[in-house]
Amino acid sequence: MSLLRVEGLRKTFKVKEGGGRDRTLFALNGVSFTVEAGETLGLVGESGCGKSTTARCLVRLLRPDAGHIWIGDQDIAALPEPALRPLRRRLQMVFQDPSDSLNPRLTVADAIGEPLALHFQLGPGERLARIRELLALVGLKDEHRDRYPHQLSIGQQQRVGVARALACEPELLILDEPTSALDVSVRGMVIRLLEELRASLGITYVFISHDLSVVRHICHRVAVMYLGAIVEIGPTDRIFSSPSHPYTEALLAAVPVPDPRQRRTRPILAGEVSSLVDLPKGCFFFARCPVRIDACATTPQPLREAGAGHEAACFLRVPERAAV
Amino acid sequence: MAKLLRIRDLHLRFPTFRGTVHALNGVDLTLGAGQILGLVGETGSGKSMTAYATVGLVPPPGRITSGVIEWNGRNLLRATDAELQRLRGQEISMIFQSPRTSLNPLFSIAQQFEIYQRAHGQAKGAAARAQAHGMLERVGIPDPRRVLRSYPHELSTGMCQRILIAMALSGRPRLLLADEPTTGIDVTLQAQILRLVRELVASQNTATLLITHDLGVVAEICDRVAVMYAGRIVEEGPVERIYGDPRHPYTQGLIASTLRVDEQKPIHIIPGVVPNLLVPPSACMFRERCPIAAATCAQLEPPIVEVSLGQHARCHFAADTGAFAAAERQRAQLAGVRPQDLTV
Amino acid sequence: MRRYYTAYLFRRNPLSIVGLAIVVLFAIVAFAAPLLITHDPMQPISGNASRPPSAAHWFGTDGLGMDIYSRVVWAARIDMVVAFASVAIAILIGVLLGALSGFAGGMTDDLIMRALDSQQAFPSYILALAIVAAVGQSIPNIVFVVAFVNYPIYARLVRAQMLSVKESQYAQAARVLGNPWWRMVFRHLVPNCLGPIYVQGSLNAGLALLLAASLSFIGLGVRLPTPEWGLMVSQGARQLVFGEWWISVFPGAAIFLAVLGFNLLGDGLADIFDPKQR
Amino acid sequence: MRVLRYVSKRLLFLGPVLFGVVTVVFIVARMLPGDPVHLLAPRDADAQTLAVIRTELGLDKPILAQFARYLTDIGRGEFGRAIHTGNPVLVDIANRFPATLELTILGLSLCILVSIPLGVLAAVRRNGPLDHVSRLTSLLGVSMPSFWLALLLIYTFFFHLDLAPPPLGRGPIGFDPPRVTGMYTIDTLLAGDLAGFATVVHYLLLPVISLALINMAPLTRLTRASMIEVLGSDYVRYALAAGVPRRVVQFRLALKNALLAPITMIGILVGNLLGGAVIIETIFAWPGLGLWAVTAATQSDYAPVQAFALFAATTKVLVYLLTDLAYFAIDPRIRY
Repeated sequence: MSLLRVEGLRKTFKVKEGGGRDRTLFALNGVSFTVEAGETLGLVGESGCGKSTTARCLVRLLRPDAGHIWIGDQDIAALPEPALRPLRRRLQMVFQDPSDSLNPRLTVADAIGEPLALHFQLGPGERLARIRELLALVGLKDEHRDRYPHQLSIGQQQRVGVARALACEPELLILDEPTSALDVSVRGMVIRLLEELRASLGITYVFISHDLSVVRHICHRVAVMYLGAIVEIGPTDRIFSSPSHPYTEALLAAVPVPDPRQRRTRPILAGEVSSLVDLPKGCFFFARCPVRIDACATTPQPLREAGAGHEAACFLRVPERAAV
Repeated sequence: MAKLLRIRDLHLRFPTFRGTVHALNGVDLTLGAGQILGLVGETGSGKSMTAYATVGLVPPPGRITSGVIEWNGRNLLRATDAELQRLRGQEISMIFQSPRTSLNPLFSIAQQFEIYQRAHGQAKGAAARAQAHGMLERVGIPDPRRVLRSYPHELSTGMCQRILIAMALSGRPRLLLADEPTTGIDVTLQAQILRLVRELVASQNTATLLITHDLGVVAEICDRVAVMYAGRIVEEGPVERIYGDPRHPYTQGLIASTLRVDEQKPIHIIPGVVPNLLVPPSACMFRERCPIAAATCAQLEPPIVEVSLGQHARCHFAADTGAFAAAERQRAQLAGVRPQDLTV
Repeated sequence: MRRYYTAYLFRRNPLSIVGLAIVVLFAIVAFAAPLLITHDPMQPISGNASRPPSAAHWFGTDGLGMDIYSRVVWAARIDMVVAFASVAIAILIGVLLGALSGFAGGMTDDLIMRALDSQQAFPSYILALAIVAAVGQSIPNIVFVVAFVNYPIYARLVRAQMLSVKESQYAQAARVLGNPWWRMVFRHLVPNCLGPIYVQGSLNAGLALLLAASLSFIGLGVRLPTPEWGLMVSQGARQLVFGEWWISVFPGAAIFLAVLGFNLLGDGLADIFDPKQR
Repeated sequence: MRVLRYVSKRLLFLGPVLFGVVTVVFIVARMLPGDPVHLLAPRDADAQTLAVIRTELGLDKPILAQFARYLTDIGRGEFGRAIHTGNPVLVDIANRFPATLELTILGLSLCILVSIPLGVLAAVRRNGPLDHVSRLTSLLGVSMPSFWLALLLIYTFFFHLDLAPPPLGRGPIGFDPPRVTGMYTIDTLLAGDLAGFATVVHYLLLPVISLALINMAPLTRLTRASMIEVLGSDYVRYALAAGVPRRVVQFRLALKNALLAPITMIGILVGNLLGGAVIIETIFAWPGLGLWAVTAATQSDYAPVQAFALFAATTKVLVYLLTDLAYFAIDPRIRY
């Protein structure tokens, strides 16, 4: 059985508009995917595609309007907070902005010690030993224990954030843009650390990022999102070398490559992401799609199997096969 | 090629309550007409300050302590505020990172356009409106008439950046300073903006200084690249040379640690942290993180060495291929080290 | 940490240290008042009314023949206590209400905010005047009224902070870690909402003092013969037209200095909590 | 019509706030410790009179019934009688409001005329001599008790320099211009009485200056801070980099943005005018609403105090509405 199974996740937000009208923003429109133990799934897409909303639903910072989030055999999508609390240990999150993700009034030891106090019955000696162990695990020294977040470098802050999540001994770690606030040299360090921890602890990641090069580096499988839906999902190599959905293709083509010899003449995707308020009737990508035909405007596009473990939501590129 | 802009030994300091921050520590930079130069470096390396210094807009309490900024043979550091102001917008224009906040929220786009046009004694009235309309069309804005009537909050980020580019280029400047113009913008939009900038500057033969931390962006549109570290340019040259054969250990580290979307490779780490610019290290600023640092590096300021035609590096060993083999070996070793064991 | 703040404060804004010194000085005067006075502050000396400053009466005597210096010193007890106590009460009510409003949101928030709107629709002097006129003029009543007029400021501040702190990543992290709501509120949210409260508290102590003194000045505060600065100024107001300046100038100067002290201190604290100012 | 929609929406908000205001007044009068009869009856009334007044005012009924009655009274414009003047409250308010209005309008106008330019210039020439002087005086100004400042002015300009009249109201005894608006400046001018106008201005001098000075410090400080913030914004940086002359940037582009915060503050100052007038009117024996309310309050004459509080709160709420409209006119982001 999969470690995490997400089915038909939907989430809307009310936005206040002038004149007393409230409008509905359709942030997630039926997101489904599974994550197997030990693998890393990447969620990619541009701003407003719903990747962060998905993350927030997974750790139940948000309550989805509809759908299921199976963690093992437990559906946490609609659990009330008290029932959810003991389960939170199994599913942790690392946040985007290291300096904002640590309570400025707690020392490193307090921050890492908090989940230990919440979820484990430890004596003071045991707890200290565990804190030391965690610090060493993420490459911080014992002397960092009594520091406050503002006394740490940004890289060190992110390590504390990781250690705090690991203190719960989670089965699944959601990484929400963990490297996008970091400079190149610090970013490399954090990515290496995450890889190392995955190897040594056998932990499962959901890695959310808009940075496709990082995703290619660290993920086993990738899901590409657009307007609150997954448009393509599959093994990383497959997605990056032969994408099936025109959006994935365009997205990959848009990422600049640090090699002047490859200066491109690739086509550039025109237009901007459409509004989440008036969702298109047919294919979500219709307005910007370079290969669209008239039928796309009215035909909704569900994911179709495009190969082993590879699905894409485009009936032009992925013809229906007899046996699915 | 005629040099349009020549910055020599520029020093910039920020007195703060904790001490003086040595933001720029001898920047040397040249830019020829029509060239696109990428200025790359990490946060706090002094990229933006170099651009601000060029147009005389260093935010207070920053102060240029020494150096020369030569524009067409004239030293801008001696120019009066009025002279600089005439220069800005007409000969040198600038665009910034956050397009939405760079436009005044209380004025319509047409009003803002008009203020800029008037500042440069350009056309007035109907002619001015026609010109604004034309510029907006040129930067690929559909329905310019509606956009001119709009206020910034009614427009998307991409639209705002196009408008800023249109304004910046409407005076046909000879130099465009672009300070992280696509940072924080989605990749598909970034691709549009970069292409737009490249086409426009090519058609007007505008020299461009593109400030970014993204080596991919530089490779995409720049002719030359300058790498900054701790308030100094450590290496500079044609993009093909720098990406193909970087000779400063920092440039090498930077390129090695940049991940690519088109291939999978082991990730490299530059150990250590950037120096504290309140007390900048003497001699070579990079030596504490450098895989090939030797005793000299702590004693002597590294000279600028021309390592190949038009490629300069500020390193004692820039011309020493033997040293580079050693650096290469060290990088290979680092790849096997657990990240926990590296100093942070 | 504390020591670091003080040093930092001093370097950034030396005037705030002056403010701190003034506030401490007034606190000392209030505590040591019995040792500092030269005459009984509430005992008229017969045949000695309205004398200008002299060796015997440093600040002169008032229209009833009481020693102004001793009264100014003694009044520090009442004025400082009113200022501190009313601010403390206002902060307590304000923080609790603001935190509740910001944390709970929804109907609770709406209800509390509308109540505050209604209360703040009154100019504060007028609300204070109306309440004092209704409940009577005792010192505890004055403290309560001043606190009641000021608490909405804190409530709004804390609520606004709460709304932003609630959105911070560390608050979200705390929830994901499995903190129950009370631990969220008291360990992660409220402590991080208090920064602006220190600033406002210091500035507001000055305002509270001014309000209390003003109430006494218009005859709706402390009653004679209790020494209180505002009341003393009003005692001298009529005599001023005849050139008897000392009766109102000295107590007025005391108010001015004390309020200045609170304001300077508040400015310095504001610098610490908002370094982009100045 | 977006403006109409906006206004009607704001007016809708007004209802609940005004209801709240009335409730607050009611609670203060009826539910605080103490018997409200004592507040609303003459001080020397005997037990029998008190009982009569109690039934007359319905104070023996349940609290909700009292509240309903209170609301209908207000609806019919019945606010009771001011014991210390013997007039119905509304009559007193109508008589005295012009005096207060004249004083406060002039005081505030003077304040705005000085503070806004001062704050803007201080910010533009930041750390210059003007900035230092204005910052120091503002700092001293916010700490100054208003009544003390007024007294010092009287002492200097009346007692010593003899430049101002004594603090005894709006004119010499017996001075009474023909009443049209009730505002003496306007009434004397309408009557063509220039000498009278001069007298009026003379008597207005110190109260107006006191009122202006009190409000100047916070307004100057806010204007300066707001302008400094705007001058450091991205759009100002962009305009400068685009070659717009510094002067144009400061006074055409930045000023509008910098004035948003002071407008709010002016709204607050205007809204609190009646509150500020209380002190100044007491000192200058100014026969306006503030003095009337203070006299009533010190004599336990509660009906005028209640009415005054209601009146002040209503004015403040209406002024805030005007502030909102000013914002609406300036800031396109608010339009709907």
